[in-house]
Amino acid sequence: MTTTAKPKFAMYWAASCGGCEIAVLNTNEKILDVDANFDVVFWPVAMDAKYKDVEAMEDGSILLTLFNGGIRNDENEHMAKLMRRKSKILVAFGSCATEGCIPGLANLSDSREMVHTAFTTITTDNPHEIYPMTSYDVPEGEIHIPNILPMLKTLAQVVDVDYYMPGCPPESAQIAAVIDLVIQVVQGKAELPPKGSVIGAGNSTVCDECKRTRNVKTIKAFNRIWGIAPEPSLCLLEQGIPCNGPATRSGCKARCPKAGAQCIGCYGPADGVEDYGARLISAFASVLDAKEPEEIDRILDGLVDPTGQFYRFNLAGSLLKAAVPAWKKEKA
Amino acid sequence: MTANLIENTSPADGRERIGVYVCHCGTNIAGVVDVVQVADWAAKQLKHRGVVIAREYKFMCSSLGQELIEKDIKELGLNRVIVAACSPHLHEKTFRTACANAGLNPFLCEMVSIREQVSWVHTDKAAATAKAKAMISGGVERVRHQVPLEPMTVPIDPTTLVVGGGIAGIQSALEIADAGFHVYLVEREPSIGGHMAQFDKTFPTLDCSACILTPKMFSVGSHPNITLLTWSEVEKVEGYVGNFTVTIRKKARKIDEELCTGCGICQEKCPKKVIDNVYEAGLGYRKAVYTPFPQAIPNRPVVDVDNCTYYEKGTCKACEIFCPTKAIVFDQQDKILNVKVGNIILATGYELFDARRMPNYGYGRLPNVFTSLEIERLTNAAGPTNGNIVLRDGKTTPKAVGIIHCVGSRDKNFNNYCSVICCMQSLKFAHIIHERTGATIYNFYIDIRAAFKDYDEFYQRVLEEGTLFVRGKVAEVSDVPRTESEKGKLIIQVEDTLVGKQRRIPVDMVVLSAGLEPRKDTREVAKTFGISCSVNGWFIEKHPKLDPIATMTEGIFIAGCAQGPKDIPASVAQGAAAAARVLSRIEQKQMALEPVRASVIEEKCSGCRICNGLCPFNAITFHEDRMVTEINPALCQGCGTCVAACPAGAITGTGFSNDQIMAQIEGLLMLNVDQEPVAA
Amino acid sequence: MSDYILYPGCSMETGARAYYDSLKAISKPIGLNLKEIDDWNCCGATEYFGISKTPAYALIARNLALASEQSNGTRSVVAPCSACYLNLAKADYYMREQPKFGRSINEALAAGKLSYTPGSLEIHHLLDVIIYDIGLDVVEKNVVRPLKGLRVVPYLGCMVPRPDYDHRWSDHEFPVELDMLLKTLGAEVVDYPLKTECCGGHMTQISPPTAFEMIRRLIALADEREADVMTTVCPMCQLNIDGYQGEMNHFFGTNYHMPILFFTQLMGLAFGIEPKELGFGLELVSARNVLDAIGVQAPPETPPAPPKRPRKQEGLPMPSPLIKPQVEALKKVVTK
Amino acid sequence: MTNSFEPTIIGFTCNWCSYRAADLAGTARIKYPPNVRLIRLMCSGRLDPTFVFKALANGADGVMITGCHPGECHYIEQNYKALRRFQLMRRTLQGFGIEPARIRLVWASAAEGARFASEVSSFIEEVRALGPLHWGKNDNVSSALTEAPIKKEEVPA
Repeated sequence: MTTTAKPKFAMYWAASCGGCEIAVLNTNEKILDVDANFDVVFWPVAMDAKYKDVEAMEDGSILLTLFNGGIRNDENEHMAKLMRRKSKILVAFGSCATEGCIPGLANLSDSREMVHTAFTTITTDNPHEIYPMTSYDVPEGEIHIPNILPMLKTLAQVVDVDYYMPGCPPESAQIAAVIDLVIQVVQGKAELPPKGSVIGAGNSTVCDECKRTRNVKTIKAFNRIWGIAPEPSLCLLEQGIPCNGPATRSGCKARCPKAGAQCIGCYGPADGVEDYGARLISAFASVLDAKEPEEIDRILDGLVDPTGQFYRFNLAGSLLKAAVPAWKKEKA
Repeated sequence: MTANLIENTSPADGRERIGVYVCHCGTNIAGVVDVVQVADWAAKQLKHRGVVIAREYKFMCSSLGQELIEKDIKELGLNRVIVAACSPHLHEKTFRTACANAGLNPFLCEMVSIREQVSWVHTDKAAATAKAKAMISGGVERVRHQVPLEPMTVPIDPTTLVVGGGIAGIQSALEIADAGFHVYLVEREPSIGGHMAQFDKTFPTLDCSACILTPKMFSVGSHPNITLLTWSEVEKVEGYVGNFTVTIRKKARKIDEELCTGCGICQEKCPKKVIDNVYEAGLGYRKAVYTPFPQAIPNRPVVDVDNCTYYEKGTCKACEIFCPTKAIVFDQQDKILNVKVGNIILATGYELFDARRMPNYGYGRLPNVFTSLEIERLTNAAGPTNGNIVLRDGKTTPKAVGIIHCVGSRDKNFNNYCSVICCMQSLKFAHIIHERTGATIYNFYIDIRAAFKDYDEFYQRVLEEGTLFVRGKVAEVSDVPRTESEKGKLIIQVEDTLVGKQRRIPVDMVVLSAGLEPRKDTREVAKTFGISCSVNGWFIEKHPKLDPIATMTEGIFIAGCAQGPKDIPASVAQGAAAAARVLSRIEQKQMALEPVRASVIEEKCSGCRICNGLCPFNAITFHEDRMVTEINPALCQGCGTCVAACPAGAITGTGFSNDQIMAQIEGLLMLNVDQEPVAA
Repeated sequence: MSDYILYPGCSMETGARAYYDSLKAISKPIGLNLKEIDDWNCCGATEYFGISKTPAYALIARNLALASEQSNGTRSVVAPCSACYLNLAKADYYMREQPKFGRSINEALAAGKLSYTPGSLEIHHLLDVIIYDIGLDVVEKNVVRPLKGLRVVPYLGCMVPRPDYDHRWSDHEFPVELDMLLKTLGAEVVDYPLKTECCGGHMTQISPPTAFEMIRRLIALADEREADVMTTVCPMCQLNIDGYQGEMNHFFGTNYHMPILFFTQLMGLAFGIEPKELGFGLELVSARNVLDAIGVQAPPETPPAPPKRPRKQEGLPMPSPLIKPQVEALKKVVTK
Repeated sequence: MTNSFEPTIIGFTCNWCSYRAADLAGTARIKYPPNVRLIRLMCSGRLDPTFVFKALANGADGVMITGCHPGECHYIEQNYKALRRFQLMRRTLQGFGIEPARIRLVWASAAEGARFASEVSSFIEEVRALGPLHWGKNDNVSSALTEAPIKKEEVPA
């Protein structure tokens, strides 16, 4: 790779909150290295650029694209395909792109219901129940807005992805490290990890970085974090607080448990895990301190909304991907 | 040591060369499943998934069938084999051996059960054929992800533990000891001998039970290779086949066994009489310090702490005062022994069905209703009545006696099974009671089961003695007379199914031939030794026909009534057989273990300790220093619970890995939506 | 307060009014809340079974259907009459165990816009409810006038403990529930081996001598064991032993006087409720001795029942079977 | 539901009890519908919820989990873990709008061939009544905005 012409860098946000961009900015000076080593060609949040400019670029001309956000509408899908075509290295950046994240939770309901909730419930002041239309005629001509897909998909479910970078958002330090790595590669000082691997994260789980003391586990009852005053140095799960740490990929330095809050699993599953939620279901259930069905139920009643507990970030990326309403959509 | 994974055979590299073999099993399979179609479907449709050859053959398990596989492995360089035939529980070994002969790691051979799970249970040929395809597709996917495994071998400790000092346990212990290996014989009661020691005569030969048993008991007591631990119980069993560590509680006898000479003076002098519910079946008395019976082995008494005056009031001490050797030790404590053994034989015996559970037969309510064990004591010359057969009043001799068979057995309200011994035992009672009292004997039976050597002859003999047989299940035993002649009698209400009418038969004494039941604590015992119980509560043997001696747990064998009701000859035979199995193990010195077990990938393990409490075999240990968990391959039994539980996916299970099962699921469902399989 | 759906059955307002009255009287103190099924019909304690199964069971199932319709939440149906209990339980059991049969019954019910899911209701006998749901402790709390020195025979008859589809009773031949209850009431329980023997049942209609012998046997034993009174859980038993005791005495030339009361009446007494409310005096074999034994003022004697009118022959004569010529004639008609 | 629908059931069996029960059903020639396809595990404790989700996601209409009776587990007590996972799984699946009845837990000892067969049959009937699940087969793009939005209460269960 020649260092004369700087390699091209792009970042795009699909269905996401923008937190990932903030995280990138949180790398502070590091961001200058990006500018120093790359020619930033497309980054809607940071600079003005038009889709057609990207379309005009020749395929594979962008070295690195950080793609965050899930695929919720056909615009997202179009851009995903476009960025894939134009970039050498496409990174699913952040939880949304890798596993669906919070927007993915909408997969628990029919997309039409989601639209209803968004436009005519308490969330919106919309007395005349006006809904957006995909196409609309204005004096200047017909304008289009993207259509919503029946369910949110992860980037990998739409296009081929080179690397995954989990986290909601990814830790800035980790981002910095990845940027360094890519620069090293560009300068020929380092090798890229094998395609499809997870970057900017550990390959064990949060417990690995959690300093709380742990014993042989048994769960007698589940508690909500505000329900009890957790003993500060003891494993939260052992105190009945449903902490997703044991199943969640390390890399965040166990921020939440350190702060006394249970891990909610934003770094997603560890290597080789097919279904994040299933791992937790299995783990939690295995250590319940009960043998009688009724007794088991009594304990499980303390675990409100198990689906949300286990799939908060991973729903779209899970084996089942979405709930029946979303699937059933076309059946009726 | 552990089952090792060979990395380069990961399925991704597409280098699998799979052979699929579909068995006709005569018409057993071919009669329902279109095996020919299945075979060439596999050849065509599964090619892209690595199938290079698919054959069907009349009997795959035949030597020709096996050669077929071996030939293909050599000539076509197969590295995976699928045999679609019967249940793996029948022929997995056969085909794996065949593969091994051809130089293929046996664990790269998988069986698909299209007989037990398809042809024998389905009738719709098309559907059955489709299912067979699906299952083969699943099998192929699974075997692609299978990796070569190497079994691990463990040494066998030559010492053996025998639990239970009844006739079966005695036999096992003697066989092994005579072969020159050491045996620990643990018995819960103060003496060995078991139920047989309580009996008077044994059917059908009517030779005296004690006379044939006591010599054996004696040789156990005096055998240099047998450590006899009576008044003791096994508390904990750790380890695995060849290397068990057993914790035994030796209950305090309150007697110094070294000093005691068994002179019996303490028993003589002890002022406290206690009803003997064990040996005398509640009919007789013993002292608070006692040996259950004169010929007890070891001939050392036990102080019954619950009834001894000293422990109640702190006074008396008669035994201590009179003991010539000062062997009484009131403050003696239980001893805990840890012994290392290689194999274990369980001969824990049975319990008598509690006849109180059938109130309509009146046991416990009507005084002159007796159980079989009580009669054994009544007829026994060494028993409470010196062998006089009398009613509860202790003097009246019965003129008419009714013996009811199958009490609690062959009865869906209690036990469905036949207790095997009751018929013969009842005939024995019929003979003895008639002989001693001249009473008229009625036998109330469902069927007479006298099916062993010389048994039926005995039945004939008893018939000729004029014993009356009424075929029918007794409805009730009542003391409510309807006629003058019934006054003061026990009336047996029964439908005589041969005559086809209801009868009321007045008798003086009723004998309930109560059935055999598993001991109350069988399930706990099973738990301690890591074996399982049948629905009826007997220990489950490895195979009902071909291996009634071993259990599912390596190194643990069962003998006698613990495995199911049986008579003395059968118990002796099984005891000896168990001993033989143990001896062959000892001679082998070491044995190979199934390589199906779990292991932890250290770098993935975050030490969350979820799995730590899950292993009942204590195979999981946690290293505080490195904060990682480790699994002891020898202790691991391969259940895979920890594999499924690990939240980080850091535990893998050989033989049943996630990859394999996930692949099998895919395979099974490929034919689900459209019949054509999609590319993997 | 535990709620139950009550299926009273035909006898409660007629033959066994004492049972119904006493039940009403005791249910409040022990917190038994009974809601009668609206528009219930015969429990099917008829020989109908012998003639045609489906209608016979549909008849019973209609009650269950109504019950589950009106249940609003409660799953337990309680039947004080043992025949009702048995039949309801039987219908539920067979519908449950033989799904095909269950469906056909439901088809029949569908005609009346009704349906019943087998197993959705629990059918209990009153005694079972009192012992196992309410609990003897509650009963004990209510005992203000223990039945001291009263020797009582616990008699259940055949239908309650057998065949016991749902395994509710301690034993089928010698259930101890009633004994336990009586002990709790402070009575002296007589050991009574015949507690589940037949009371004669319909035999009184078919072969009186047979029935009399059965009744005699029961009373004789009770008398022999110096019982003051028998108590029962079954209107049929009460009717037979009470109603036919006179005829039985006449038949055998004996002179037994063995009052038989419903267990609820004894409970009422022990609870200190007035005999009148408990239907005392309705029995034919006077139970004054019982009241005297525990020192309670007996209600005034009820005037003897008016003599029964002889039964009229009613209905049409049985159709005579077709005879050959008629058959031939029919054949012709058919073949035409 | 149309009776023509043939559900596909994936069954997980424990090597020691239920798989042998299936064998016994075979040797005893007890018939049951061919809709079930069995997978052998060493123990019901090996059952990973992932397997169940995988099966459903790949088109199974129901999943049957079988193991030794409580207290009779060949591995002492691992079937209790299976029981607990099963109960939590059902709760979680409800969140996915999947009827809990689509997964069934059955205890069957090696001796209960007949019971195994009848459980299979009844489960198949139950799933048949629920109708196809066909997870992942309705994933075609359509417009959420051009169709009338629906309120929660209208959402098909």
